[in-house]
Amino acid sequence: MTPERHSYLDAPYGLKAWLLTKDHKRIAMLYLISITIFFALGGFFAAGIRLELLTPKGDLLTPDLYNKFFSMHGVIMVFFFLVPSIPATLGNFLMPIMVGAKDLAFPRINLISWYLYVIGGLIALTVLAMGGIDTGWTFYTPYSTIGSSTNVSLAIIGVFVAGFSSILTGFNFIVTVHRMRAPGMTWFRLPLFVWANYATSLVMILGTPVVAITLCMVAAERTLHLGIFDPKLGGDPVLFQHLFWFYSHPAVYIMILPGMGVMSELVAAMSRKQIFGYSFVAASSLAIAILGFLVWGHHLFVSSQSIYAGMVFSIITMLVAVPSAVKTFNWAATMYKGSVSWESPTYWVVGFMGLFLVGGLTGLFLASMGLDIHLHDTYFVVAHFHYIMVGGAIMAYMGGLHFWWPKMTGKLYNESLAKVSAILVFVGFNLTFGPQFIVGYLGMPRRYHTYPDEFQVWNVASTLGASILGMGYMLAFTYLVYSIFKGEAAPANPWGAKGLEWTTTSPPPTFNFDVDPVVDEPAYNYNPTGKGVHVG
Amino acid sequence: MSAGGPHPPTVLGSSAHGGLAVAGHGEGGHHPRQQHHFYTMGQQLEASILGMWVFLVTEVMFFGGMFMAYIVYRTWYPTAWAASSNQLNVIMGAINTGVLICSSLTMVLAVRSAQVGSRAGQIVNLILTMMFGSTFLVVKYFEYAEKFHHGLVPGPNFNPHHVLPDGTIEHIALPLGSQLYFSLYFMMTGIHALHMIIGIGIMLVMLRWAIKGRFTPDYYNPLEVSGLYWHFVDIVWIFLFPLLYLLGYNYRG
Amino acid sequence: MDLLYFFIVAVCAFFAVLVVALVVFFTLKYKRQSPNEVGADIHGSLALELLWTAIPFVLSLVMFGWGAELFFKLSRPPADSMEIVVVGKQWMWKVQHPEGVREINELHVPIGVNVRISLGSEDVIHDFFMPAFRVKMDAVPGKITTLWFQATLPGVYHIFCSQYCGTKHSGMVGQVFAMQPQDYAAWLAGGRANGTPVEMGHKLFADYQCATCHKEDRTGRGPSLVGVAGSAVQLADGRTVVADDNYLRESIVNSQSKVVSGFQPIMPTFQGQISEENLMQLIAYIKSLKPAASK
Amino acid sequence: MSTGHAPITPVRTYVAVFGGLAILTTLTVFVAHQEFGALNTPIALTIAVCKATLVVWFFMGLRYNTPLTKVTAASGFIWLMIMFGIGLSDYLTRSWIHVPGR
Repeated sequence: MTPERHSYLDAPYGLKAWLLTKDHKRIAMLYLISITIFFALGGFFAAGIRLELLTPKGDLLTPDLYNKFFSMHGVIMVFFFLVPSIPATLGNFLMPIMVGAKDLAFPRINLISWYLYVIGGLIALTVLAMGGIDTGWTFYTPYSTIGSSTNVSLAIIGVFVAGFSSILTGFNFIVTVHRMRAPGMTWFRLPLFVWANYATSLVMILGTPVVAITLCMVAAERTLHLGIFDPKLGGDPVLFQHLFWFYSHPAVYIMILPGMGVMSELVAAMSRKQIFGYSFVAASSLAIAILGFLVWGHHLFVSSQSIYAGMVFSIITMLVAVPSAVKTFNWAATMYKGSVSWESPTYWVVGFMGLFLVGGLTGLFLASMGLDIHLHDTYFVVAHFHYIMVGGAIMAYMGGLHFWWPKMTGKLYNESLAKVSAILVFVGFNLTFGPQFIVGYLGMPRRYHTYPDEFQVWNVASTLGASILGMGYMLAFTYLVYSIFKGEAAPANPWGAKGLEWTTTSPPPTFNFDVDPVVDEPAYNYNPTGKGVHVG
Repeated sequence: MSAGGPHPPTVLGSSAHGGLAVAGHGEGGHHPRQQHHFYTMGQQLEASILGMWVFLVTEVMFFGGMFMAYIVYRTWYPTAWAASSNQLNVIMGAINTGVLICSSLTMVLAVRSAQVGSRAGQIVNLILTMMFGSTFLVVKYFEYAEKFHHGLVPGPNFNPHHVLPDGTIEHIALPLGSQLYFSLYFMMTGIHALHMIIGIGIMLVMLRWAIKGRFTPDYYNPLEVSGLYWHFVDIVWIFLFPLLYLLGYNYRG
Repeated sequence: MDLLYFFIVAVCAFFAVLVVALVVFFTLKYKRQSPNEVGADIHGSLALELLWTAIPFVLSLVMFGWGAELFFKLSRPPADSMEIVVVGKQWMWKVQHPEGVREINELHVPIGVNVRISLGSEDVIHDFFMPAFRVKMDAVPGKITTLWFQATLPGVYHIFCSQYCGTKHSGMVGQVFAMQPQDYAAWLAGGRANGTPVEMGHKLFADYQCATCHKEDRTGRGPSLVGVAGSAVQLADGRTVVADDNYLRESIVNSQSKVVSGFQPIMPTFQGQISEENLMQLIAYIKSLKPAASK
Repeated sequence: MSTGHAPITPVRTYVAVFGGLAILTTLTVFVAHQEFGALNTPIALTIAVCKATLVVWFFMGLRYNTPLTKVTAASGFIWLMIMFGIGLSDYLTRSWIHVPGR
């Protein structure tokens, strides 16, 4: 790097230049900082829950406090960490670069989306300061409307505002992918991360408004005494569940789809090989996004929903397994005859594959209606979605962060510590959530503050695992932050990877490229001389 | 799926802006309103129009949640729905429908004025649009006041009644489910009215820019995009009017 | 049910092991040997893609079919079930046996008998969960829900509330006592019964003066209720509905909604005036009204 | 059009569309007072859809937009139908199995 070059990081300095920036890369960094804060906060609540569950008696937290702990853990982790995690940080940073644009289509709206996120976050923190909420992150009526005496309405406003931040991100991505691609960047030359984020954005713009209005109705019921879900007025609490899960099930795909996109990038780059079955992986992202909209009723199998509707939801849920399986097989096949490097991102990749597999496959148990009657709302469900959300989405997020860290900050982190951290997270994670499958199958319901003695041994294992998991994350945080100040400068392409983001400097200049890029080859063209086996 | 990539200057429909199309960033010859990260004016326009439509899809789903509740409860409580609907003031609803259609016409004429470069046309039509919008809200205010007066607001004070000319109070028995109807009525029309208020705010900004002469036949994207939003709000009302006001007259079964 | 569980465990374990083994094998076998090495130029294989689309598809359909069949079985209580009424209330379960014995947070059942539980809720959504019998069902305010099970081994088993319902959600637990039929009979005899649900429903029927209109001899202003439960009812608007528990419940609390053909909508609504428990007793009474001929 | 804007529509087209909308509004109020049995609501909805189509097609200029924008506009409608359709698959089939709450 020649000294007079200006990267986006040191273009104009100063707090004002950062807070009023319209540069997607700076906004990504702002997001990175803010979601890290919320992740830490959510983690704190998780620690509280695990400590309480160390013993069968409720001796650490009062029941009310425990209920607030898991509610705030859920609200913060879902709405303020997982939903924005990959799209708003890695996606914001990489999407324009990957399609060869100077910025997202609407830079100002991108900045507004971050501010909305911050406002929503501040409201959530206010709720926290005022005592938190105790409805669970699902806000089920009528408990959330007539049962709870906490600040549910304010929390809903916070979630609502944050929801708009995610709508704006999604809408920016969609327009960018359609309208901002560089010359020669055809749809089938797009990196798979872009495909995955595009699919995610569809879910964001089609699903989020529904949960927004649903939560509005709950807030109106609490504050204005309108009674849309009130059984006393003849309303149906199950309707709330329908509308809530219409977003909140697809929201799961908002979290995992970008993670799958990251995996596709990492698998190809770490094996230096064209991804196996590019078009199938790309299409499976869209298939998951679309099918994901048709399955919400599998959360309602025991809610007095019609069993015929249950059948429809069950069979479509089973079908979602197919594109997910296609992706997994393709990743594995990509490594076949590759040149697999054992640098730190690979550790996260392998970890992701194992955990995502378990998480995805256990979904089949829950999708199978007869079994779900037993497993519904037990720790089995808790373990299942943590395997997807934490084992899948966060592993991918960490992997992506490690992979693109040199590009984003221009610094290299400590490789061996990164490997240690990945192993700690993997082991800790399995120890935390593996036992929960068993304790769930034995019948321990979720959201329980006290539990029968026979479940204790599994809970102790789980808490032990959680502490290892926590250490893994803290270690990663430490050396990543350390690298910003003391890390070695990163070369433009430390991994020898393909993709437009590796053709520009690390960190990139303000407008991403010095010369407007023109694309003339497919994605992941690692072996341009070979004849290739072009099938599928 | 791929409706043509954004490759300047050929693919963007009929778009490339003369010879400026492929000029790199920082060189002279840009249209003054072209933002730095777009290659061409055409790309910028396409992006903002697509953006607004994507946003409107979001809005459709936003209102869709309430329509879902409407459908479910209407199938559950058809009699309550018809009886409650008959409590609404159809004349006010019809007037408001007309007012909104007028505002849509003036809105589209404002955009057209920009296309033909008439600043006076933009200003007059924007002011008319806002006037119609405000009329809608005023009528809505009287309608809401009437509902409060007749005890039709859901909640502990729900007590439907009429005050007869001689001052006596005539109570109306509405079946179970009526409170759901009125909850949805206030929710739907309230959120619609909120959109109207936001729309009038946007129109104020547009008026300011029109007075400044910011819109030319080459560049009027904000005006066009705001117009899309305004028409969408109109469309929502087009559905609310028959579904809320008119359903009660001939209910059978 | 556990058989299905182990079937899915086996399928899942197979695929998990397969993919993990492949990944580990590939990462080790094709470990990068030199810094500039690149992978082989393989782009994909249509045959493989179709294969691994088709196999999960077929397997998932098998799981669906099996699960759905089980679900249907668990959804239809056998006709010979004994009916126990359970009402959830923050934070306890109130139970009433057909013989009238009441208990709280405890449920005594005879083994070898199909037990059908009619669930109601006084306040928020609860969920009646008996892990040992692999059944659970939400108790939703405003309607009646059903589950059934059969205990096969005597013993004491857990009852949990598994739908989050507020502060003492984790205290809303109880125990099922599965007993030999003779022990159950002895227990019933020792219980303090102050009236069976049918008797209490009969009393409520009198207290609310339902019989003023709903006369048994079909001369009242309301339809006779003898034999109505379970029969098809022609409504004033031309539709026909089957008078199940939720129809009877709705006709009490929201009497105007589904008026029987030939009658005026004059019955007052009882929304919010009768507790969920009393409603269930009224329904039990109405269901006990059988035409003389069939007795 | 050098900037990619839609061609300029004559004022009389817009006024004609406005006239159409006004007539349809009158019509919908009129038919609501007639007795069509179960058909009243479908008729009202058909008229509303016609009006919305007029607004979308002419006032919002969808007719001059790219196919992509048309697909986007349609997708909002399609997704709404998905939500209604699958949601109602529960509500309309609840009573099929004559077991309360199943």
